[in-house]
Amino acid sequence: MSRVEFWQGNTACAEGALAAGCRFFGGYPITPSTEIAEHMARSLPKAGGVFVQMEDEIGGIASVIGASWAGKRAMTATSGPGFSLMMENIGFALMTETPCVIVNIQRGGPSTGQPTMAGQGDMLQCRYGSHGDISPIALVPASVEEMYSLTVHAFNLADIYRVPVFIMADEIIGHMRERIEVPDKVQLSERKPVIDPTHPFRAGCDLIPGFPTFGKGYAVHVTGLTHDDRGYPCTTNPEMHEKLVTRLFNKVESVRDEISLFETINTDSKVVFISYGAPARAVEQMLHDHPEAQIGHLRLKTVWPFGERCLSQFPNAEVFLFPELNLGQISREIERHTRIPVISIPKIGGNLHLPQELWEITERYL
Amino acid sequence: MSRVEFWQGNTACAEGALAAGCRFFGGYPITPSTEIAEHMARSLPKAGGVFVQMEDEIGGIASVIGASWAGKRAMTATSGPGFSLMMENIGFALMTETPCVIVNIQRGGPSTGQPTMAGQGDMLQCRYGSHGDISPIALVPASVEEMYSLTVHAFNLADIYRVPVFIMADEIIGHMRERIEVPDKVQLSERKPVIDPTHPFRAGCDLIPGFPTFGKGYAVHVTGLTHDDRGYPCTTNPEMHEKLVTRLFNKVESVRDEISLFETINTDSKVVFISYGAPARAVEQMLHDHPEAQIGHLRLKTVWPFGERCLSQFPNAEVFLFPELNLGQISREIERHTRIPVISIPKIGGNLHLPQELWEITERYL
Amino acid sequence: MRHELRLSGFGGQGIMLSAVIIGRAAVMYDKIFAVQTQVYGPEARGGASMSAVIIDSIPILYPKVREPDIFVIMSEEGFLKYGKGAKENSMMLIDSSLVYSRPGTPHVLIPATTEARRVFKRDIVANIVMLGALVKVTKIVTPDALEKAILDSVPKGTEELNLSAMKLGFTLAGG
Amino acid sequence: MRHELRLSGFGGQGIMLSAVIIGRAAVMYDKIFAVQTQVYGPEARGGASMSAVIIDSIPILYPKVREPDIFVIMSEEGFLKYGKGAKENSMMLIDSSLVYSRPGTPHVLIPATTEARRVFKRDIVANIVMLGALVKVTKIVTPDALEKAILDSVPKGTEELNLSAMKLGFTLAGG
Amino acid sequence: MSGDDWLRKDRLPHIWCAGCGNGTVVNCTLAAVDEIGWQRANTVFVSGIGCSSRAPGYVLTDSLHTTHGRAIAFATGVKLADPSLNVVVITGDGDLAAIGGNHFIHACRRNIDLTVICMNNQIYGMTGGQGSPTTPMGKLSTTTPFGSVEPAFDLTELAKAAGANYVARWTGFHVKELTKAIFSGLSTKGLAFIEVLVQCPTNYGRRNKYRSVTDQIDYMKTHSVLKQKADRLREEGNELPEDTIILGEIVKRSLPAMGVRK
Amino acid sequence: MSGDDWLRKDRLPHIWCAGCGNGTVVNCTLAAVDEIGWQRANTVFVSGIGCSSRAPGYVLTDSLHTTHGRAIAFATGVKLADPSLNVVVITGDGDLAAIGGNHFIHACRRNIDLTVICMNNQIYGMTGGQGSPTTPMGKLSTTTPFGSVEPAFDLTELAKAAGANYVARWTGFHVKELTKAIFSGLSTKGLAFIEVLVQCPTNYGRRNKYRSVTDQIDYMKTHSVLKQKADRLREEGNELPEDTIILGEIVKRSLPAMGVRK
Amino acid sequence: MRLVIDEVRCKGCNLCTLVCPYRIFKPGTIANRKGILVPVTDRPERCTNCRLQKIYGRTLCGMCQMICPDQAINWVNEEVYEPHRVVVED
Amino acid sequence: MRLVIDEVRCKGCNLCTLVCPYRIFKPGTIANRKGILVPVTDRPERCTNCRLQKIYGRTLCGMCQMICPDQAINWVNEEVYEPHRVVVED
Ligand SMILES: Cc1ncc(C[n+]2csc(CCOP(=O)(O)OP(=O)(O)O)c2C)c(N)n1
Ligand SMILES: Cc1ncc(C[n+]2csc(CCOP(=O)(O)OP(=O)(O)O)c2C)c(N)n1
Ligand code: SF4
Ligand code: SF4
Ligand code: SF4
Ligand code: SF4
Ligand code: SF4
Ligand code: SF4
Ligand SMILES: [Mg+2]
Ligand SMILES: [Mg+2]
Repeated sequence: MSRVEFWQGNTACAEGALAAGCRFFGGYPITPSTEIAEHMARSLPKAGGVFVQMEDEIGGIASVIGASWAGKRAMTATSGPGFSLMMENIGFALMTETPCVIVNIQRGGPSTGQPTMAGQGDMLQCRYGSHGDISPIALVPASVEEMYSLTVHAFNLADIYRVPVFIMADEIIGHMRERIEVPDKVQLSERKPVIDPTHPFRAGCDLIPGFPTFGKGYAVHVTGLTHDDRGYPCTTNPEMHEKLVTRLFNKVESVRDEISLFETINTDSKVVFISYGAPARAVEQMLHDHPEAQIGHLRLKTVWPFGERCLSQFPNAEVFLFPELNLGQISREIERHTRIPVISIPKIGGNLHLPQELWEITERYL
Repeated sequence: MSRVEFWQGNTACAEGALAAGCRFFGGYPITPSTEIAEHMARSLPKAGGVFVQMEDEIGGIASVIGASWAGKRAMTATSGPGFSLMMENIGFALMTETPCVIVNIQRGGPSTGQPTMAGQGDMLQCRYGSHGDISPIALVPASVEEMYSLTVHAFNLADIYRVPVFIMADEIIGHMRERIEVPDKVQLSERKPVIDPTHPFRAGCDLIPGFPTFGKGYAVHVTGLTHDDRGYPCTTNPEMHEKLVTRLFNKVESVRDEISLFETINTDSKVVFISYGAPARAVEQMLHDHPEAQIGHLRLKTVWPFGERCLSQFPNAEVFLFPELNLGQISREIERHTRIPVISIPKIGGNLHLPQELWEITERYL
Repeated sequence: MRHELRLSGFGGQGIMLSAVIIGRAAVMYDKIFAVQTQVYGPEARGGASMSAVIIDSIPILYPKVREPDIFVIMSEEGFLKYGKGAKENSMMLIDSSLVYSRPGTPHVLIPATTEARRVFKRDIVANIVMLGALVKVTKIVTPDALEKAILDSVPKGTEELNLSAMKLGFTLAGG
Repeated sequence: MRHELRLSGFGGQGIMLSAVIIGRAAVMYDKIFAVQTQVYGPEARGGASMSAVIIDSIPILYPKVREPDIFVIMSEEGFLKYGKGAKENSMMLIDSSLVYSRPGTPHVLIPATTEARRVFKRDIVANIVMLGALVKVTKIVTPDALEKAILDSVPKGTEELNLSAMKLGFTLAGG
Repeated sequence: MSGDDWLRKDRLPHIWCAGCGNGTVVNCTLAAVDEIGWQRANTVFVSGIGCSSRAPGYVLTDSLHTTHGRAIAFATGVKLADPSLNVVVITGDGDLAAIGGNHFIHACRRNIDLTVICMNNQIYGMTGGQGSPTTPMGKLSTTTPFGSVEPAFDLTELAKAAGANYVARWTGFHVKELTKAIFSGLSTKGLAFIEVLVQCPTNYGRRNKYRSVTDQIDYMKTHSVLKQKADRLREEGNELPEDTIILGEIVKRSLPAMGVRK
Repeated sequence: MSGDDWLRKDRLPHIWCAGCGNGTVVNCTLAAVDEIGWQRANTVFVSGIGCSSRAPGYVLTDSLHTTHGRAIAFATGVKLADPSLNVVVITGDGDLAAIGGNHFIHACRRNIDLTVICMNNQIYGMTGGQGSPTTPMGKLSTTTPFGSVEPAFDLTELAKAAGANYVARWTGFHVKELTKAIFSGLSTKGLAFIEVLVQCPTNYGRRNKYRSVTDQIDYMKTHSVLKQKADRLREEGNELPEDTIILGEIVKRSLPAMGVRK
Repeated sequence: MRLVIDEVRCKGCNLCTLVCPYRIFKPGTIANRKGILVPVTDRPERCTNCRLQKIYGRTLCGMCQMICPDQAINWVNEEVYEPHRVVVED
Repeated sequence: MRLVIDEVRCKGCNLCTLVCPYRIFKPGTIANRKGILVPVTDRPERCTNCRLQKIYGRTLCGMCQMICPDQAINWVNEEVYEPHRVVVED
């Protein structure tokens, strides 16, 4: 069962979080993500949860991590400048394996840039923005419906893999209103139980340790320092560091093909578009307007970890065309994985690629 | 003329800054960069400059940007956690084209990680860590001597291109002491003069506008918002944003081969090492220990912008071997530019690759 | 049946709300598809606010309005910024109480603000008057759907007022 | 002539300073090459501190000590952590006042701390005593260079004391 | 008023809403700056992000519109690097006291020679009306839809406890007094902090049942008491109503200061 | 002392230097926590980064060792998400008042039900002795080689101005009084802030001519005055020497608080 | 001196109507092209600024100008309108 | 009850020597293997804690234990040494 709504993307994101059992929101207002906070401020108290507007984004993500350890599904939402401020504590969440969801409704950067215009300029930042070697998960919704469903999914991934999961939407998807079928119930995962309480950070062969929620008697020590299986600092032992950080990296990277979600159209095409977020809508429109051309389309719903398997879905591909609302960020990643030319179609400033514009570029390759 | 000293890398960095005319340091202590701040605290007052220990790294970089607009050559120094905190204001410096130098003495990350151990885990962060599309300059010293000379160079590049320039050293180079020949005089560049005071942000064909120092009557408005040539906000005009951000990006990217510094050895080799920072010393030792093997070596002194021309110095290369103190960060960039296999030799935890270890790997490819 | 609708006026007139009501009417009650977008941005405060709705019987892929065929214009600046370039065979509804210019393209004049003030002593419902007129003229959604969507969207206690405004719009548009 | 030297003791003994003095002596006065490194890390506080120096007549490429051939050990923990695995043909200088263990490899016992206390009433110069002994035994730098480097490095007003300590070291090492 | 010469006239009208109090504070600030005789060429305005922080963009001097909350830290760099510059920071309650609270108290502690003017509209105006650290308890905002449950800061008390040399509070209605207070602030060696309560009809007033701008001004008029009087009343054992706005000079002293021109 | 049961004995000896006052504060804290009857399973210790912030790593409860300066923000999340947990924050002067100053004043403003214990050694111990916002003027550190020129914070005044319900100051010598103050803090609904002056022989004492730990303790003993006495002396018109350390309860009140267990 | 409201700048907030001791500003009733009701001035010659500024060489009163958040109130020198000035000074 | 200094934990700071009203702790003179001068106890049976804790069932004095930053001072129950206890209780 489901019901139809006419929601804004940001509303759908907040409602998805609530449906996923999110009961803590800590954040700081910033355009164009603010509607998420505002929706949570209204809804969480009614759902028995807690909304807190912190003094800044650093505090926002800190409170979310704290709440997660207290056993709550917890999230924050922000945009570029706030995202930049969160980078240190995002690293802490990765190092301490704290499940949480961080929504970035991307606007035009760098700096304060264009607060009300759409961009996808933070796609590499979410991968590389915190110091040290990290590997988070990032999802990219392209519709109001996906703002809902991918948010639910983000909470599940966060709990399963014990990592921060990013929703890397853009202002267009966050602010537009459209039809959404809201399911009555969503599927929820749980955090793994602790196996060996004396070694709470010891992981099995899935590389993921159980979660020792605060208040349950585990007396767990959680630190952002390099730590051993007990959670105790051990900062000058190279082997221990290598073991820990490699595990943190691999627990996500080794299952990247499982985590990575994508949709394909016309997989036997020679000309293949790759896209995510709002530009995917332009590509879809173009494909719709030119059914005769049989153009391929790979729409990414997960960008990080990047599961290169998605590229092999297009065995005949001779060129990848990749419109992004940035100067070609994920195109750079694709270039690493293929010998086929990757043509970046960058667009910044807030406008979305026009289907017509994409068609004109396509024609050159047909 | 020159004199010989036995200096720590961090001392050489601070002395390089002083020689380059740096007269403002704003920062916040963090291992393993603190010696730079401490040296500046002692030396700047004597040189007629100002040292200020700010309340955090955000304030540190902010004060440096402010000082730069007040006409001073200005710098800060930090390590991973502090670097993460600076990301927002680094974006501001890029957007407002503020010359400044930011030193990151890299330690083991992510998070608080290993405060006293060496790492190179922030190499992609310095490129992608701030939101939006940015293109800063990053230099990587591999000796105490280069801690000095590249710091001087960093100030020159910052002033010439009006960008923040990073010194991405590592704990090993920052903390080790070795012989350095200190020149009596260093070559200094200047900021370009303002051409059209009514359009202070209008750039010529080099894409770099002149610098309207505060207090000189320009009445310049400096904003991190998207702005026009006068410096006035104009945040909803896509064309203006595109023009601005593309210029900021291209003023560095279009001259990347000029900016990029590197050293080559045995350019006709089939097996070629690429390295930067401390691992370069391991590679050099290995080459020294095995002169018969005629192994190639490309040592990067500039990593960003990445000038791919350096790769073509090795026309016979069949494999690139790339030891880094991270999980293979710059290797990822190399993969974009070549079809030759790039073998990443990652090492994390604080130890430096052993020459012997590198040799064993090399042997597989000889 | 794709229609691209653009609404413009100044801040406080309820332009955004109007767009949402139309979208809601289409999606929730006419069971078709709609996408609503709008211009944010501080510049919109003093100047012209703009919102857009696409309506279609099939799912909407491209979410941005490319060439509107229907306009609702409620301020002079809104006309200059968002209405002037209207394409030939488009239809424009103009609040003639506030907009002085007229396009060379088909248009209908609705003195919404004056009439709202006269009839209800409340300028604020002028946008609903315009909506009534819009639906009457263009039939992009059914009057029934419009009514339900208005009832969903307006503050408690103002339902009657707003429905009367809608009906006034029907009337002014010659209904 | 490459030598790899490792010094260890506990915090406050001046292990780091010793290493710097040796490096300085080599580079600034003997005009050869040296690289000095050390272990930072909070664990070093209570436990053993360690510093290392490489000395060579040609530029030093690899900056880390791989297999030290000379040791200066000034605490029991330092011995256990950094001295125990000394390679066969290495030389170890041991402050016999503080270190109980003895290696199976060549070593010289210098009661540096006891003698520093006895002669100067200042434990703190034990490290300089050890340096004197080190140079006497291994000749990695010239005594002249050592003397100059010590004068460069010690606090004003303590020059005489430190030079006497150095000479005491020479003597204790059989000079 | 020759304060007018200090305006970037080519940028007017400004982006502030009709009736927004920010413009009034700009008038008073420029009048004071003009009166004290500062030159445009050696005066710098610095701000963060927010409606209020747009002010320097309308002032015809070197002006630095920085990142949210960081204005004072940038200004610290400007002032220390060149103490011959006169530096004024314009900020909002969110910019200064939410995200920027730390730079604020540290600048007060250092007592650095800046004048900090906070346009306190008790709300985040720019982002559409979220609660701020100065939103009074019980008041409505988009993030306090059931009334704020967090106590509000008294910014002047904070500035005082942190060490500022000059601290005052006025409202956007008290234009003469405000101008004088800013003048005193500019003359003070060390940190001067002037809090100005201003109306934000769009995002605060509207939600908190002020039907018009003038209503809100009326409220400020009728609920404010001069500090001297408030002190006297309290000494006499009277309790002031919770929502009393205390106006006037809160502190004036000459503790050691940093960055003062030599 | 059964506070001993609260220790992670497998991690002792701890990393603190000989004579460092931090260990003493841990003793007093655990004694108070034990006395008030909290259970290990529902008590959480939170800290930032610094020597002082290592304390939770030695306490056998759930413990969250966070990023530099952010302890209180993390603790806010823990406490609001599950008010049935008792949350104690242990922090240093740098952690709390330099980088973490904003979270500190905001927690005081919100008056959130935490107990914050600051081990104030007036220096950055962990990073080797840089000046902190509480380093007294004129004192030496590696970044104030010519003596600090910046005024120092009075942390208790800040906490008070920001709105905390309980504020006290003691030293690492006054173990009984400190234990009592922490006990009062734990009992307080709302934010309790206890500042403890502690000796850092390695990085503060050594540079500022305290020849031994006991010298520094002596200094604290001889330069401190009880608040009541200080108030009385001041009322009588006496000026207290600049370097007087005021000890005791600075504030105890019951303003509205957040996150209190229901 | 003559009192003028700059229609380009005025946003119709009516703050000027609140502060003038002579009640020289009255809320406007007719919207201009931007939809703004610019106040109308009622016998502005009563304004102390208009009357005495030239004589004393400094701003008198000036409350309306000071509070006008849109920098819309100004006095213009009317050198060319000498007679006017005389009238105003009546 | 018997007063013990845990040599593994003690770092020789001498704070205990400062606070004991009975001057039971004296600065150590011989360094242990870690180079630490652990204080020596001088007739610890004079300690109020040793003497009366068992009787009153609560900590008496305890200043040394409380101030010892290294958690090195403890009282151990000596069930096996019954006679000792009697002596101490003298
Ligand atoms: C790091 C960061 N976080 C959030 C924002 C979004 N933001 C812009 S202005 C503002 C609040 C401004 O409030 P205030 O300082 O009171 O100014 P006002 O608009 O009320 O004058 C916020 C949260 C931002 N620009 N940067
Ligand atoms: C973001 C960040 N900046 C700087 C540091 C380095 N750092 C670690 S501890 C510390 C100071 C600690 O001072 P304080 O809180 O007083 O603790 P203490 O060591 O004196 O007990 C600093 C600056 C860090 N870890 N993270
Ligand atoms: S939103 Fe409020 S503060 Fe911002 S300009 Fe409008 S009235 Fe002023
Ligand atoms: S450095 Fe200072 S604060 Fe840190 S452990 Fe040592 S004595 Fe304590
Ligand atoms: S105060 Fe200024 S903006 Fe407001 S109505 Fe009067 S003239 Fe117009
Ligand atoms: S200057 Fe004074 S008297 Fe003249 S119009 Fe303005 S408020 Fe009225
Ligand atoms: S106080 Fe504790 S650590 Fe210090 S000397 Fe006494 S027993 Fe040892
Ligand atoms: S408990 Fe008291 S009396 Fe007993 S040894 Fe300790 S300080 Fe002395
Ligand atoms: Mg505000
Ligand atoms: Mg400290």
